[in-house]
Amino acid sequence: MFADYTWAELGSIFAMQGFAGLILFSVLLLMALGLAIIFGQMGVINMAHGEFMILGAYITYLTSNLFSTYLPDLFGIYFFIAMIFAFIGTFLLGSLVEWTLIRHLYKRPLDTLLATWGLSLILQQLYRTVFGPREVGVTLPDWMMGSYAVSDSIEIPVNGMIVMVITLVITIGVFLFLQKSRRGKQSRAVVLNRAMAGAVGIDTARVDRFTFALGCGIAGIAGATFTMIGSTGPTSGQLYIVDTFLVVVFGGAASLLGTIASAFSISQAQSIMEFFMSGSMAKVLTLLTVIVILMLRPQGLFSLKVRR
Amino acid sequence: MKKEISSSRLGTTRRTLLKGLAALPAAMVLASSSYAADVNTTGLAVTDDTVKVGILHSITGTMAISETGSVQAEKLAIQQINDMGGVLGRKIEYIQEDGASDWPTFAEKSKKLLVNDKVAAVFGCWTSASRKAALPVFEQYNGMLFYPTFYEGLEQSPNVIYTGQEATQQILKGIDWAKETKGAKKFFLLGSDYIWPRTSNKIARKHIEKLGLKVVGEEYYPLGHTQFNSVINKIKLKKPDVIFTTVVGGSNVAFYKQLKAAGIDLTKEKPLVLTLSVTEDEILGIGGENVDGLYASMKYFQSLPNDNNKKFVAEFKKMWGEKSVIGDVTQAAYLGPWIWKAAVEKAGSFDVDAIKKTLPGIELTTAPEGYVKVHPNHHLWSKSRIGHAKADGTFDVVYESKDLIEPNPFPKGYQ
Amino acid sequence: MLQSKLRSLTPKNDVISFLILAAILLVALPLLFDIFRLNLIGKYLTFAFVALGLVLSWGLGGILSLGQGIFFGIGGYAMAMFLKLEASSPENTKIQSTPGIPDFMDWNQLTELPWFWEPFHSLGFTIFAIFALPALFAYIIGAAMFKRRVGGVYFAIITQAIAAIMTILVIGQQGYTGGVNGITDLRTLLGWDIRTDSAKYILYFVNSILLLATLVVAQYIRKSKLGRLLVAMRDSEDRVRFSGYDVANFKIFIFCVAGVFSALGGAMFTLQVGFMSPSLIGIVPSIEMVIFAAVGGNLSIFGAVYGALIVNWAKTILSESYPELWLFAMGGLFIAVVLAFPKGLAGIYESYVQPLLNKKFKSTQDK
Amino acid sequence: MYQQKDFVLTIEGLTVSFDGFKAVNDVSLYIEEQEIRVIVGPNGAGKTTVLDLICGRTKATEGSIKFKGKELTKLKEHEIVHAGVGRKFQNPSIYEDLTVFENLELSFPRGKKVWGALTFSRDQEVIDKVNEIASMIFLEDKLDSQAALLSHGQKQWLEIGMLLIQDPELLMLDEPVAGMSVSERKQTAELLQKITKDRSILVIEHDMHFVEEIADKVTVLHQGQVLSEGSMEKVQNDPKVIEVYLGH
Repeated sequence: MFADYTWAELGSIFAMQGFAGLILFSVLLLMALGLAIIFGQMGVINMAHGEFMILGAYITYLTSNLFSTYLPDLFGIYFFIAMIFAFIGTFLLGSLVEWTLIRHLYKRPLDTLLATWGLSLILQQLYRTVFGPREVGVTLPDWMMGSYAVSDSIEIPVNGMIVMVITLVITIGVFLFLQKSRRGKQSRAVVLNRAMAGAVGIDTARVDRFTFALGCGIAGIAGATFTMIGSTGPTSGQLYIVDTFLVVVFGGAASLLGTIASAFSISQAQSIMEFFMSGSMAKVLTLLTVIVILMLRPQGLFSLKVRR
Repeated sequence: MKKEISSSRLGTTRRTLLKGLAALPAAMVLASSSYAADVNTTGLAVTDDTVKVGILHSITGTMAISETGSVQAEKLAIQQINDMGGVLGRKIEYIQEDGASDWPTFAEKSKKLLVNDKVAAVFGCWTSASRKAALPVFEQYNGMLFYPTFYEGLEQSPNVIYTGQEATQQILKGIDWAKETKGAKKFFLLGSDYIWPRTSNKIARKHIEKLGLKVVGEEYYPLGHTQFNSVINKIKLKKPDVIFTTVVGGSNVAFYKQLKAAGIDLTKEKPLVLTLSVTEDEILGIGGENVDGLYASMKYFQSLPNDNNKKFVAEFKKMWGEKSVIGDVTQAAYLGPWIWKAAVEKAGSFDVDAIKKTLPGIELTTAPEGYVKVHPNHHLWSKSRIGHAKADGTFDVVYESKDLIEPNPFPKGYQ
Repeated sequence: MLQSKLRSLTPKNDVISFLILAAILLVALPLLFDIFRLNLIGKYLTFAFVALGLVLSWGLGGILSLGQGIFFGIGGYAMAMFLKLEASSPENTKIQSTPGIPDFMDWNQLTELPWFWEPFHSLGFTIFAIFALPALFAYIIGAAMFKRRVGGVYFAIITQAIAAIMTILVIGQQGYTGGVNGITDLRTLLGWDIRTDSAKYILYFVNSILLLATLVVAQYIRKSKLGRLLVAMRDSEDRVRFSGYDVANFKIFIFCVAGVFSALGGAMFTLQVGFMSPSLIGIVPSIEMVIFAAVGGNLSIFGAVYGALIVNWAKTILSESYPELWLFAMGGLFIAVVLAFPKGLAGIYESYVQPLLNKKFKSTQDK
Repeated sequence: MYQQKDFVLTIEGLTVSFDGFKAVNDVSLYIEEQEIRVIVGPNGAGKTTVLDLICGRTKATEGSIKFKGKELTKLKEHEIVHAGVGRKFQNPSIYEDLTVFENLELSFPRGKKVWGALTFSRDQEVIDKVNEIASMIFLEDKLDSQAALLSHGQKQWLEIGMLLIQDPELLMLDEPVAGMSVSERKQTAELLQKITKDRSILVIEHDMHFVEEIADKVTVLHQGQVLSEGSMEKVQNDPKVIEVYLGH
């Protein structure tokens, strides 16, 4: 298939394809980060994760309307403010959901699965009622939608760069938060030993709420980011859920490093296969490979071998 | 007794009943209207001043995005018909059911509309899958379905009127145009992975090869797929003159945004992107700025300059708001009630068997798309048009076939 | 907790519940409803097969599969393939370029029947396949997962992913499967037109009787030592293992049983509805099937049947009158069942209705 | 020095490491027929891990475990049970949702395969055996009550009873008297003496009085290694043991 091309052409195509793989990696990782916190740290299966993402996207949509109506001069940078709003909005909804629903269900992971599925149906219908059944078009500043020409034949999409940068920042943020900050240490302590954490004076209920809300907030940021590459509609969130869970599970639920490795290997596998076969088959083969590996190594890519 | 063994037996009892009830008030109603029993020998839900029809689309689920416009158009047509005095002097009352984007539900609701509600006609279905599911129900209970979507063809049921274009009507002229006007030689076919894109691309490929041109790639992605960077790279590698796309739904949003971000500026037409599946409706979700310069091949665009259309667009916006837009399917859905009205009035009867006889040859001169005519194969004669998308989300019509194109759902040589 | 449940269902009670259900399915519903509604009820009942399987695997065994649609699909497609071949006789399909193969294959340029379709010319093989294929598939999934002690949440997510893969595959391979449209326009079973009203009556009764038989099998399994073992595994899997049981084998077995039940439901679905499509095997229908069992009470065999009936009935009624409310109601139902009624209808029945009934029943018996 | 056939259980060079940490390091143990052996040691000494290794719950990194000449390290858990090893867990691990009768019945050595469990019937043999064991573990009048309702001590007995009904040749008990009252301890000690007639018993216990009462021989584990072994008296006077227990 490559006979008709010069080496230079091939080189630039492969460079761009490698970059496409990196973008996919960032997308998967960003989707999975919030879930990795909620599922990995708390053991809660949040099937409404996609709907939280879409809430972030809708908030971005509303913010863009706000700016184009009232602050047209600042439209070029509205996106970053929208991301903050998206985080706050989903964080608040996350706290509310934790308080009304999730906190009754710790230690019953399969029940959190059913309840959050119910929640996702309700949110979908809510979006449909508020924003209408159609997808909404989120207008982005022009500078974000262009591409940057590295050479004559290599063009790097700007939105892909932005996704990668946001993912990098959020990942480092989450990592530092969990490892360094007081809140993060508390949250890890609660995960490791709830009773003991409670005994040494950590308000476990508050830590739980904060952790869950944080996961939702990150989903909101992811949703805002994906307005650059995907669609925003009441049911768009459902598209993400299987991929997201597979990334987290494949990585070994409790390990942030695992999530990163897993997002990386899945994205590379998929984008390489997509290049050589049809998109549908690439998707099937990728999912299948992940499942087969999970069957051989159920604990995921990264997990500590521990004394049971 | 509630139990019904067969529809025909019920029909008889119902008819006698209706005759008796209808006799008195009927004498006092419009002189033009005939007795309910005379225009309705099969027990349809027709009284002396009303007739019931069904509207069957997805209000919920993933397809609600696409089907909303059709519902609005059908309601508008029904209201306009009622304002003009109805059909055979009877006001149309519609019963709306939700197909919920779930194909068995379409079959179930079709049966409900035909068997329980006894509607005289149903305007509905959108995806091929929903139509395929509902079709046996319409054939079994002898109902009449007006189906608005452009679709893959390969079907011809006496119980369906296809008001959208079948694949050859939409594709062949589009490719001819790309060759003649744009000098296109190499095509890249891209679609969502299901029957309509696959069939469309099959027809397109045959036609491209017949014209002595070349297909340099053919790719399918699962419905709802949102990552197109790899295929965009493949496209760059193959350097086609035309990307011929049949991607549908939310995937479109992702595709055009990523295409733009990858530096493929549609206005430069290198390559040119020709779609069968992006109407004004879809552009709302994609964002006009992302499809500026896109070409679409279909029979209707909101910007068609004729008077019928101007009036239609104005009334549609009056009913559903200034911001609403009208796509190809929406217009086709609007035709449904009008064609049905014309057929009923020509037959002087609501009976499905009667309108089956009068439907072929029915003409509408008032259609927003211009003149249309029902072919004996139950599809419409219609024109082929190419629209050129602008950043404001509307299309400029850059090409219009001189004559009406004959519908050909089983195209010889393209299968 | 479960104990009280096991106690309360003494054999006598079981027989009475069984007779009541049989009377409802075989007498009351056919008398109350016309064939249109009855056919719908028959459709709902096909989901009760799945729910029964889930009661065994999830309720008793603690194995939550979010991919039961896969098995429903296997059964449904097997039946649909047989019926489609019968509907595609060379006379019926003479306008095709290759007569004698299903229409969708012809549209996809297939010129001969794929090899794996061939055996489905035989009804005997089809029925065998409806039992054997889901069992085999469940065995493969189960053996891979349970032997390695994958369970709970992981199992749920992996089965869900498998359901997603199946859907993409079926849709993508449309020349062989009918794609997104599914296999439609099924007409006759060994020459007997299944679309007529009388056939629908007969199919409804066949379906109900098959369901009752399945229910008896489920009840037998539950009452057997194997049923008690499953409960024991949920309490303390290690204890069971160190009492000399190969835990994985028992889980595989019950997962296979649940799979076969679902496939039966799928086959009956195809017969009654007249087509099969990928929209019934994906993630969403699979989760809905779980909710049928949850609403009925995931420990209650009878609850499964009532749960499937009631949720579907509510869905139909609500979506006829208030389409916008339907998702709110369904979502609320999920949350309510989990938060307020973890034992579902069966729990409500046990705590409120049964005491009342017991009283009444005694007084009538006294007369 | 030792003749292998004299021993029911022969453990040699047993080592297991978790990510480099050696929880059990080169442990050798020899247990005779009808012996009651008690393993003692401070927390984290690897006592429970040794039991886990024997019954197959954890796989050994190195070393061998021979039971009546059969290598156990390669067998699966249920195969080890069938070979004749029974194990009680630290926290009483019983089926709370089932009755005492059903708890015992499930351990009855018949119908252990899927098909057997499906066709299992509660015949007189089962009932007799369950009654016999129930009276042995002081629960004969609790047969119909739900296991969740038993006291902590009774749950411990029930779990021992569930092992007895399998009639194992080696019985491993992890802290059998934890949470028991004084009188219950006494009864348990009697019970152990009674059942050792047909089998060997390996016990982990912290309660030194109880250990003194039942042990034929004591093994002291410390940081995954055998620190001392012998009669209770000998071990108690071993300066290394005193150092570990009292030194800090």
